[in-house]
Amino acid sequence: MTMLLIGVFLLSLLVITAIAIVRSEDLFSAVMLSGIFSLLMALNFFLLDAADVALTEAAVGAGVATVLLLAGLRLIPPKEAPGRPLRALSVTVIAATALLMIYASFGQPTLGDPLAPTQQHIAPWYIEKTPELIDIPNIVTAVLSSFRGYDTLGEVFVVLTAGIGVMFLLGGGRGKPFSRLDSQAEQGLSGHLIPKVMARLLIPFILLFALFIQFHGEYSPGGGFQAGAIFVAGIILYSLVRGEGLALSVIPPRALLLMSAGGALLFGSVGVAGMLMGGNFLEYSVLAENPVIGQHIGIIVIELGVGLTVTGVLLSIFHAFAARD
Amino acid sequence: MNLADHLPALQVIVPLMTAPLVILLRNGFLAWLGALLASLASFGLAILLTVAVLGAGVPEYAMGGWQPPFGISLNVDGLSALMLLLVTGASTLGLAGGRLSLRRDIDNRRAPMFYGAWLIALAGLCGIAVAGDAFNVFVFMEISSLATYILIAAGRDRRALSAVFKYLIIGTIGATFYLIGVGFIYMMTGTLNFADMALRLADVIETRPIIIAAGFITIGLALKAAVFPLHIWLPRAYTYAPNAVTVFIAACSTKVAIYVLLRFNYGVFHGNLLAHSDLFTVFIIPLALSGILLASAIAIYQGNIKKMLAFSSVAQIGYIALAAGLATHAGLMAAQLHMFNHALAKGTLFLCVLAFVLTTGSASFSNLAGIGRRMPWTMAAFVIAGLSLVGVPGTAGFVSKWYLIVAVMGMPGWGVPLVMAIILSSLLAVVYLWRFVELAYYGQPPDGDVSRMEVPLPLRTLIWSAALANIYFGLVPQLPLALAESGTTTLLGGLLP
Amino acid sequence: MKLLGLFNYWVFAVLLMIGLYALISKQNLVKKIMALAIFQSAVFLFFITMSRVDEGTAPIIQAGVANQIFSNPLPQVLILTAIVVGISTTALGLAIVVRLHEEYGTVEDNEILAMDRES
Amino acid sequence: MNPSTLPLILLLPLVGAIAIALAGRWPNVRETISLLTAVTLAVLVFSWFPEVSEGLRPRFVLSEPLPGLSLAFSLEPLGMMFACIASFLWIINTIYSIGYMRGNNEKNQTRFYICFALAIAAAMGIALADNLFTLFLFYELLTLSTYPLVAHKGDAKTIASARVYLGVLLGTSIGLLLPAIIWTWVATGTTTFTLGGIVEGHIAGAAVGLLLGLFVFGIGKAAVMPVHRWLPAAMVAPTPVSALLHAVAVVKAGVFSITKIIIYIFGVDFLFNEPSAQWLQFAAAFTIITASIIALYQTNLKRMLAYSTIGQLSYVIMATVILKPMAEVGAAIHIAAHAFGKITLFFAAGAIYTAAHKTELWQLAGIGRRMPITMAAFTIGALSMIGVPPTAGFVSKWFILGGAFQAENYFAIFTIIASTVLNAMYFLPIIYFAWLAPPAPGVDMNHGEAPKAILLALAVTSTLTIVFFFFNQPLLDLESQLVESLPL
Repeated sequence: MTMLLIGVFLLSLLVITAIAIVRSEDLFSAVMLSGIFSLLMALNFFLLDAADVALTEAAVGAGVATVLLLAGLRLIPPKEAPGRPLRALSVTVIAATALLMIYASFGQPTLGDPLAPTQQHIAPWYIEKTPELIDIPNIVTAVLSSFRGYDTLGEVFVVLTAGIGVMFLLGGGRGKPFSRLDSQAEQGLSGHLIPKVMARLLIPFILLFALFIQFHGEYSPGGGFQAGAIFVAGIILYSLVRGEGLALSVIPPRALLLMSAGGALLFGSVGVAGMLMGGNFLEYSVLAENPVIGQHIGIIVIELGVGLTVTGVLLSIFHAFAARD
Repeated sequence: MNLADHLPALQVIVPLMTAPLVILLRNGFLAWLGALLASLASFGLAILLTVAVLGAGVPEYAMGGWQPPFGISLNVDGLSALMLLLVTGASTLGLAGGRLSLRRDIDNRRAPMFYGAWLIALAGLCGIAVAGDAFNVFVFMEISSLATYILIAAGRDRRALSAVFKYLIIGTIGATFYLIGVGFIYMMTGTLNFADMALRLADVIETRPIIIAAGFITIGLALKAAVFPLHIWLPRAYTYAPNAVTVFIAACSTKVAIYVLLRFNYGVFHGNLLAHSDLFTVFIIPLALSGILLASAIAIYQGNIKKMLAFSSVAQIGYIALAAGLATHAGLMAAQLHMFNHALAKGTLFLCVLAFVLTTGSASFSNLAGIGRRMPWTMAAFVIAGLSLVGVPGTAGFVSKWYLIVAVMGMPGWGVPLVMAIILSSLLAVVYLWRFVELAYYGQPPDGDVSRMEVPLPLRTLIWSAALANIYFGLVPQLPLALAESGTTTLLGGLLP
Repeated sequence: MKLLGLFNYWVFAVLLMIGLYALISKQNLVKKIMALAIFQSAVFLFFITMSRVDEGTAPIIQAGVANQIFSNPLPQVLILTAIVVGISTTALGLAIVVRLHEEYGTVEDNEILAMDRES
Repeated sequence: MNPSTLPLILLLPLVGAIAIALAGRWPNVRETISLLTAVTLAVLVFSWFPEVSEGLRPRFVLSEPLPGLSLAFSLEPLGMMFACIASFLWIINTIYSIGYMRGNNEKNQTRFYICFALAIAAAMGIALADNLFTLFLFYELLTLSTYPLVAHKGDAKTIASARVYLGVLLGTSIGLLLPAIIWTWVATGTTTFTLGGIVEGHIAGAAVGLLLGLFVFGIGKAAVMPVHRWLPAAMVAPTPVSALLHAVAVVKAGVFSITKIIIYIFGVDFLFNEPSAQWLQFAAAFTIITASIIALYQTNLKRMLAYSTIGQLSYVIMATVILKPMAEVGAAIHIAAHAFGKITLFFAAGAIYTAAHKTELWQLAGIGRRMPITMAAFTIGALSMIGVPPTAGFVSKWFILGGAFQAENYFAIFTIIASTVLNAMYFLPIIYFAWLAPPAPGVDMNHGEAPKAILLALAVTSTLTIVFFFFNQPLLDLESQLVESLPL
């Protein structure tokens, strides 16, 4: 009951934050509010027993998205033009839809109902069979990378596509940023002692944590995607401290592209390997004598692929934005 | 397992896995070549799958070796094969015919990214066509959408950017609506697999969440399919995209959304929601009708050939939606046939436009006056494809229009007014096409120059092959008919007469 | 109690509509992208709400503990994918906005539309 | 002969069109090919004549795109006759075209010959159509292939007229003919032309009249008022094209289609007993009389001839809807008779234009002395239009009137007589002035006869007009088969 009430409180906050985002004319504050919104959302997910999703939402929504928006706002005016009158029609339609959905909600199973159809079909099979078929503790990882590994392959390609798109549109990833290596403006916070020291202390730990999440994903929340996001956070921190150009020279753009494409290829080749060894696409069980070991190998390799692609793409995107003036 | 069993997976994997390789290339030509080869290979795979479907059928493919509904399955039936042929064919046509045009539109440095995105879009569309899982459809829908945004944004006109942003917003809303619908169904059935869903829905028919789900899915996909009046993103996106991209997406991308719509509304809902066919009919037919008539009328007033054809596409989508909305065997046949035939005609038309723009530099009417005398071969192909669009007998367009009219005549009571509307819109199509044809043959070129300036022979050959395909499938439509028949059977599952 | 159990779904509906409203009525393209994020987040909440089960925990098997009740892992997996799709869309959209700003000098939809009409 | 060779009749002009396109750079080669194709086609078509006369009905299905809807060809008396006329007149028209196009230094001659060959292919397709679907296909092809011919000159006025041409013909065919075909198909399950009709037992009452209306007005090429507007509009075309439109292919295809539909889709007996179908003879009569009156008021020669054609076409329709055996034969023969007469008249008009650049009636006074051969031919053509013996026009009118008497249809008899008087009223004065009156003041009379190619064509057609009066038995025998099964 307490948890439920906390949930209600948090959700109300969520709605208020959303309204604030929409109403705020200053885009910088809107971005910050978006970050808060994501954090609240992550908290909610945590309350709803979805640890993996909470971690991801925090890393992506509050972290990556915020930084992205800030990087974007560096290039465009951060003020919204004065508002215009509400459109009565659209408001009516939207309100009606909301009411309809709320009306429909009375036919739905309530929160946490163990008899809901979702809890009766398929999900119990995953929970029951994971120890036997895959033998890793984190069922979410098992479903993500094996039972529905094909979706995850798709997800990697969505990320890769976004990377391609940003690089295509902003022409980043190649050459241009190097010309700005010595520019004063790109020196970041390197003139400030405390952030510099703090960052230097923090960065190794962040990178280490990312690696932990990457390779410990089978046991605890996390996996390639979260690891990539956190890894990128570390690099971005580094670039904030040392200036964009230098951060870029740590990992050259061509390498980033190789990482992005290579990760996706790695994932795919695990699938193809399954085919060559007599199974279906993405069938890890055939990768080793023992099907369970095969699953382990498959999952570790594809998670690595995911991590590589996510890291490569996110860094490319940041550099593409940062290199633009 | 032999290779033939892997065909459904290969159909997606081949273009998908080639894409990362292509973006690593440094040379625009090589990237194009790689993309073309992958696209050709996909086309070959689609043909193999079609042969298999018409033969013994294609067995279900369990991704990762996990049987559905626990794993993701790939299912290929006649309708999927039809879509695959369309998608891979359009992509190959666009790539093969677009070499010169794309070399102008995309600079060499960014070309590998572009062709990578092309392949990803192709893979995404193929992925949708073979998917047997509702969420997997969402993932591949997003893959293809994101990649398509890139392709359109590559247009040289700055308006490509504003067009693509609108498309991105509306496309994302559409996909999210779809996801919500899938969520509601999952909530009530606990499954994501289409076949399993159809089975388990029987227990929860007529519950509020399911009805809401049907609404969200239908509207979301109608947004993606640009069913009138949700089409606002389409004309500008088609107009300002690079010409080769328009050949590709105009022929197939909206049709894939309709494909999913058919899968859901017939494969999943139809047998389960008692009033579904009525609701769906009542919702979709007025929209389709207004699309058929209004979009055709708007097309008459365009001064840019690409925009005119784009509005024509909105009208043609109306035909497909109308046929699908009839909820009869004949209607579904007509819808599928028209998807195929319209793709054929529009692909050819946009390929001709590509050739025009290649030689003259712009797609505006004023610039294209007299083009028929300067490029007689291309223009003749344009006329043939145009006739197919109108539905003149002997062309592919007639076959589907005939089926559509027969299907509509089967509707008690309102068959005749519907036939009138279809015929009226065909006449409007004559008007807007003839406006251009007349200008092309009898208009005065802007600079008064009427010397010959045809596109290179390979491109001309390609254009004519496409144009002749319009005639071939008008006289020998057995292939699309067989596929549509097979698709209709699976869609209706023997539920309707 | 029954009503409170539906509260999550109501918030989902409200958030979705806030997002949709902003998408339609806001002219600033960055704002539209943020609205899109809210819109999509609402769906995340919807799915995750479905996954929870009373007395359950996150679906991670702990050695030595028997008869655990787990929340449903499937919607969580779906939403992990959906979050990634969402951020990818945001990134691409933002890149387009940056290019739009370079070409048009503004990121207000109505101003861009006006300029398009002129040309 | 083997029925599977039937498609050759279509293929030949198509191949000819391609060959003409390839030979476009060498006018002599191009025109030789044109002529050769025309002659070969005529030989091919006539070689089928004996078989069909003997009662054989060769039939060949090329493809069946849709179940019950096939691309099929067959030869029966009506189609045989149409194919013969069109293929034969094409030869003469080609000879004439060569003279005319060279004599007037026309542009884009290659396009002209290509489209001409395509139009003939389409006309052959119409003649050979075994069902409504095939008929419709080639009907549309005929419209499309003649459009560039009509718009040949390419100036603004021509294009506007060509637009009317295309708009009326495509609009009526898609808007009315296609629904009629669909209706027939849905009601009867077939579109195949069958002696005795297919409609009986499927459609009855007022619906028959409506369906007939859809067909008659949907076939705009037959120019029943008010869908006749395209014909005067198409007068902007070069004269050989006018000849093609009026005599060889286009309007003939229109009345041919209507006749064929009445005989083979509705069935003569069925329609005779159906009161709701009677409106058609009033529409035809109205067109005959009105067109003749309008023709009286024309001052331009070609426009006058155009209205004359509109009237003459409705003769055929009138004859068909008398629905008696003799009248049906008359209808068929009138298609041929009018073709010979009208092509002569147009050739003459073209000859006058080429030699003297005269287009208005008042300029023709006294021209008979300068161009005696041309005007002699014109006179024969005009007499045939009126129906004076010994010309072709008399033969068909005789049969039509005979049919009307069989049916005791006094309305039809009155209409035919009235229109004959009107025809005489607008043709005879021209003949009189051309031969006997002095030239009008200010008109240049310093010109001679037209080029030889034109004169040759004129001589042939005018001779034919007369020969047909004496020698028409093979055709009569052929067409009598149409009505053999009917009680006289």
